[in-house]
Amino acid sequence: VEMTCRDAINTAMCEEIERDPNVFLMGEEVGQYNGAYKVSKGMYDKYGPSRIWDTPISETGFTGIGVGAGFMGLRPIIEFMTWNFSLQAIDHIINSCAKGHYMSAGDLKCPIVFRGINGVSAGVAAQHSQCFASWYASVPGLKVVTPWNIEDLRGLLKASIRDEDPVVFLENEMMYGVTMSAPDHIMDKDFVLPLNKAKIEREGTDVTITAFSKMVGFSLEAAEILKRDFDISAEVINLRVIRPLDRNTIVQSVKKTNRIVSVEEGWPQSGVGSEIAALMMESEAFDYLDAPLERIAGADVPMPYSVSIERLAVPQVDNIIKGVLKACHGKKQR
Amino acid sequence: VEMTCRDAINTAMCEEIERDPNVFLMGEEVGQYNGAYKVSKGMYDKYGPSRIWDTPISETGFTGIGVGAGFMGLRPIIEFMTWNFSLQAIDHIINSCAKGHYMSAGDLKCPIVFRGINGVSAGVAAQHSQCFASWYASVPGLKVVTPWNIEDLRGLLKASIRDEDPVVFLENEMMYGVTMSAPDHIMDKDFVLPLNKAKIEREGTDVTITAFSKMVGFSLEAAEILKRDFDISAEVINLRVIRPLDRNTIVQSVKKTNRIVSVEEGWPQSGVGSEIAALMMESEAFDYLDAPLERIAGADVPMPYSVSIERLAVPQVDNIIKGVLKACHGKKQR
Amino acid sequence: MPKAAVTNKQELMAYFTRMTLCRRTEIVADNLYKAKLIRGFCHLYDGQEAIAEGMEAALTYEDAIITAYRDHCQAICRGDTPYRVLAEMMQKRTGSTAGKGGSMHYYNSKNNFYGGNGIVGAQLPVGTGLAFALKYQKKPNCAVAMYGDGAANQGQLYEAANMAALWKLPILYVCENNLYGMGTSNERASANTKFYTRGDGIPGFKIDGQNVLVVREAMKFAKNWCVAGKGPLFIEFSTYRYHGHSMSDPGVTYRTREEINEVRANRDPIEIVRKLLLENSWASEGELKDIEKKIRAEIDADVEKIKNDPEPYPEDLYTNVGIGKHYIRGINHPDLSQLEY
Amino acid sequence: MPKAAVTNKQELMAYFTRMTLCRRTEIVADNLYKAKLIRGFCHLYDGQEAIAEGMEAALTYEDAIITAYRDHCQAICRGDTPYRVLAEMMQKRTGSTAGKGGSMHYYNSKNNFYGGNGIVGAQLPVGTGLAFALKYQKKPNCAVAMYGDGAANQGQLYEAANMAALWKLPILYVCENNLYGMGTSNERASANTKFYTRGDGIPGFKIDGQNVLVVREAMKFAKNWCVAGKGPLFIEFSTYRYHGHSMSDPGVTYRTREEINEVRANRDPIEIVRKLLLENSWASEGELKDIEKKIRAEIDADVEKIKNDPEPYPEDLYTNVGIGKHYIRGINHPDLSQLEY
Ligand SMILES: Cc1ncc(C[n+]2csc(CCOP(=O)(O)OP(=O)(O)O)c2C)c(N)n1
Ligand SMILES: Cc1ncc(C[n+]2csc(CCOP(=O)(O)OP(=O)(O)O)c2C)c(N)n1
Ligand SMILES: [Mg+2]
Ligand SMILES: [Mg+2]
Repeated sequence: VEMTCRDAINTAMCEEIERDPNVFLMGEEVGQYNGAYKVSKGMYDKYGPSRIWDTPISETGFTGIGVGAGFMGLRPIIEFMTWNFSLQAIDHIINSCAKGHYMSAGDLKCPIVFRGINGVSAGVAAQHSQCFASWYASVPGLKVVTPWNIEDLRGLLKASIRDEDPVVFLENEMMYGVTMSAPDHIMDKDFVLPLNKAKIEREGTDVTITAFSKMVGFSLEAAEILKRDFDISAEVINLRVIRPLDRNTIVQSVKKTNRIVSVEEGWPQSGVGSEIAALMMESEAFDYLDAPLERIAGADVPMPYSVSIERLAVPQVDNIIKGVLKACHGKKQR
Repeated sequence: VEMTCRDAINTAMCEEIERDPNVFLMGEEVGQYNGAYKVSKGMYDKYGPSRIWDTPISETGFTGIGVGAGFMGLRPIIEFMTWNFSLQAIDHIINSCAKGHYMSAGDLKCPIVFRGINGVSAGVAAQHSQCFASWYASVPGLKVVTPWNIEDLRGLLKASIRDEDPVVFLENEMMYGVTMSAPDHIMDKDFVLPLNKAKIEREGTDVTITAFSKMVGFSLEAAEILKRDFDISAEVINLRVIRPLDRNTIVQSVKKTNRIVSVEEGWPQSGVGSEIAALMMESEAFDYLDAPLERIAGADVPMPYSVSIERLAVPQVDNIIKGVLKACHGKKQR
Repeated sequence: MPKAAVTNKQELMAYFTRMTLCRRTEIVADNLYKAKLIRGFCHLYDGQEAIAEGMEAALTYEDAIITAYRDHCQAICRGDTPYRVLAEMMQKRTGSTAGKGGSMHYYNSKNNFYGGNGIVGAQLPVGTGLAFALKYQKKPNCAVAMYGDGAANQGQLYEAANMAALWKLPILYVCENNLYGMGTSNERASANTKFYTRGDGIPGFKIDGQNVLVVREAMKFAKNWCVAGKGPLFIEFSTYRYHGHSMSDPGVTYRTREEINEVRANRDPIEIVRKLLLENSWASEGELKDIEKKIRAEIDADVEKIKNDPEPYPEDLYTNVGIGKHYIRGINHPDLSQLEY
Repeated sequence: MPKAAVTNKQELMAYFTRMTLCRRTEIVADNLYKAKLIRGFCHLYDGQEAIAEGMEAALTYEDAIITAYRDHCQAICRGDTPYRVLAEMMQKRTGSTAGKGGSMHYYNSKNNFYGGNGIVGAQLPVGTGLAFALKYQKKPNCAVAMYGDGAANQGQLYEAANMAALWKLPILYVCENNLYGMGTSNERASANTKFYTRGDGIPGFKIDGQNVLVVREAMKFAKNWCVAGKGPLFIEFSTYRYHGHSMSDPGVTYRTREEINEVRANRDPIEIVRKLLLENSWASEGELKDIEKKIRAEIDADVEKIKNDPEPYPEDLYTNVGIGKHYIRGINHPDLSQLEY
């Protein structure tokens, strides 16, 4: 079948809601309005108000409610219209939820999923474009999932809903409308992906590119061009999960390629790319590196509105190519 | 004179309040109670309720109020009893404040200081021990200051209050009671330090240690022992400001020492140390590195209460020594 | 509370003109959005113009205003021009925030307008801070923080209002109740839909927000209240937005076309003024039509001119991050970075 | 609301015993803190015992409770033992949360006790979520979210309460008004100090929190209200904390010793029960003294035993971070890390 990323999320949620009576969806406009971005289209009609909960614009309140419901054994899916609004509720995600299992020495459990749009959309400017991957991924007690395509969305979201730990699930608005063909196995009602494994989306020998979310697609595009125009064979790793990070897959790849470029949309300082730089320092990969890691990240500015400069603030395929060429410059023989 | 770090903060605030009628202090218990940690002791009596504002326990509210007051030209000092509670107000710090100057193309200005206790105290467990340095330092539009001793506290706090940009000022409770001797010049009413410069607290030739806040003292202790017991000469850099990071001082030091250890109390993933790892990758320092960067950071767990394991979750002098020895292992000649 | 208002031809003509300017700006924005010259979010204010205009009629630029993302007309009423407002939406360097802020972020600190805020409810504590500053500076003025019926369920409103009451800050919490927050009606979001009563003891009133004179008189009364040191007030204006919430919302799935038409026919803020002008023979139908035509032509000309305005320059990306200058990393380091230290 | 309560010897003896257990635990904690065997924050509940105990007398463990950091006695009344509670404070592996949570973090999900929350106000939305789950699961029970007079100024209370009212959740917002939040008195923090009226239309009442029978009857009434599907209630108990806020607060700079003594003399929750027992000849002074002595001896013995209990083991640092296992980085990598993938 063919389906959009939007529908991949929708079907994953529907199947889990049908499978387990404890799963419910809560958030602003998720019900009668069918979702601000139509991700939950049809769900209110299908499952009714006992499973699909429209909330007031009260992020602190409904996030806390989700956490409490999770403690009592329900499996809430809490939607943030965008993750920017999670800033109002972040205390509950971190202090009420992530730390709960530890503080209670294992007594409290909160099998909750927080999901919604993360990072850069189109023309929505400074307050609606922030990437929260590295922040949440720094917090012990959380899992942080960054799906790219429909395989990821279905497999990782279903896994997240079934997971016993709280999961931060970061979607990308720009992908919602993208249609992809879905092989049969990913449409299986029990198709789940592990929450601790990256995926090598493209094998290569000359350089490793790590990326997550929309940037995986850009990296694959860049890899094609690098092959065609520069005969550089890039291995593209879709990180899929930022916490726990699949360090092993990255390190093994670098041991093969000896070069690495990290790509992310978010701000550079202490971002996901910085952590991968630290990983290079802390693993045997260091001895295999023939060039320093190249970091491609969003420009270190609040997001501007006008497309003419917005484009310059967010990594494009060109930026990735440029980074790879720099990493591969003067390839020396081992 | 001799003074505690607590008094360094107190005198810095008093002097600025006396100097500029637009400066005021606002927060929970800062006034009539003399501060939850007695940092603002005597200020309410001296300056009265028009300059020292006791608030209800409403972080979101009073942080937003501070931001609005800053937009109108006042110079608020907003105290968080601890930075953990800034999670309730973080939306205002990031979205209302940090991004304001950019979104308004320079029209809005907010010369505000947010200050309070950051990171690990003693035995206050998971919800009261988080380090926020790397999070805030990832945000364009903010300056993030991490003072260590009384020189830093006076010079950096006074500079922060006088600065035109919003400043996040991260104090350490464990230092409050520490007494130090204050050379005359730092007691000058106009003693200010630049908000973009690190300080080399100890010169050395074999390895660079970067640290901030309380960890500067631990690093200096470690450096003494390393010299005495291992004849290793460590250069200790007090980062002082995490955003904008004084990259140049770090890089120049590493060009001399060829080895680097980063020390921080906070969680490792995408922390300050990761950014320094990325800096090593992105600067000429890479070519001078004789060993990978060693990262010393808080253990990747919520803070436990009992001292027996709390101690194992926060870097101690021993951990720094261990990291340095690893970085210096098998020193090769250039 | 006043029971009547005195007005004259000059005033009403000014209201009519500016509200028409506002209305036309929104209609043009709608078209430009459909023509893909405007992107992202775009929240139109048509239907609610009497509030922005009536407020200004009672206040001066020494009084401070802050609102949410539905802010084009507040910007215009606070002294910005349709040209700059539309140029901003059209992503131009000549826009009010030089193409950086976009539709949700207009400011004018000179005239004490503080945005333009994309985070629902955030403007309420910040607005309370404006009032705090006015009081601190001992100015005989008030601050106005505007919010929607949906935003009324943000807890931060109650935190800020409590401090405003404790400290007797000169702040007016102005709720523009247009019956819906996005697709959610008042009663689906709020257990208490009498928004003016939600100040936990702070006095408040509800009043028509479609008649500019009613708004003006209410705001005069309210400003005086504040300046007299009586502290905050909650004001609820009943109003209506004609368009959907933002451009992706057709605005007809959660309310009926009849409901919209009913307001258009009987409670349109511009038509109310037109009627007053005609009834009092202060203007003829033709004169008013001419004003409308003139405004339409002016804005159309503006748009044509804006189309040729420059977009932000690449180096604009790196300006206004902070006031102090420092190194700013670009996407690729160091080639795309601004290397100023 | 009931106007009278029926009780008997057995009940009152049980209340007397458990409140004495609570009181003694707090007094011992105070001493242990001074002896530096307890560290960090330590918020004592003495003076307020009738609320924790009276609530339990009206509820079952099928009802859910959540409170803030002043939680030792709630933990005990919900089924934990002074031994485990003190062992926790004394940093022992035998403590209620194995030395991980400390004084602010007791839990007992089996008995539906959800902490123990160090962030002022956070327990209110979370507690509303407990009520949500009860309703979702169609259980004939209620949830209780306890908070202080200071916490009443957290906006999140009003967000949660609005949803509770909209959805008719079985939640009781129980304000323990002990007159101060840290060093700030009611009227310095709250423009409206009638906390029971602050539910924006949600019904509420204020009642004595020092008499365990009054608390019990109020809670019985309230639980029935919830279970009948009438939605949330705001309950304000007037009470008093004898100690300072936490251990660093002597508790006498912002209130007078007379005020404290006056409550101790006339409104002490344990003395009220003692008096009832004596007046009704259900117990003699000697019997009650014996109970107190016995409890004192038991807890003293507990403490001696706890002193020899093990501290958490180094490897405990890495357990219970999450339910799924993964690599956990220690201070130094890799030597101190837990390398399980
Ligand atoms: C904190 C936050 N949550 C959600 C949103 C998304 N959002 C933008 S506007 C809006 C509806 C607001 O309705 P209302 O306050 O009634 O104002 P109106 O749009 O009717 O003017 C929502 C949910 C946001 N911008 N910020
Ligand atoms: C969000 C947040 N802000 C501030 C604090 C610090 N703090 C802890 S308890 C407290 C006072 C609370 O008073 P109240 O709610 O009356 O409860 P009581 O201590 O009297 O039981 C404060 C300010 C905190 N823990 N969390
Ligand atoms: Mg509305
Ligand atoms: Mg209290």
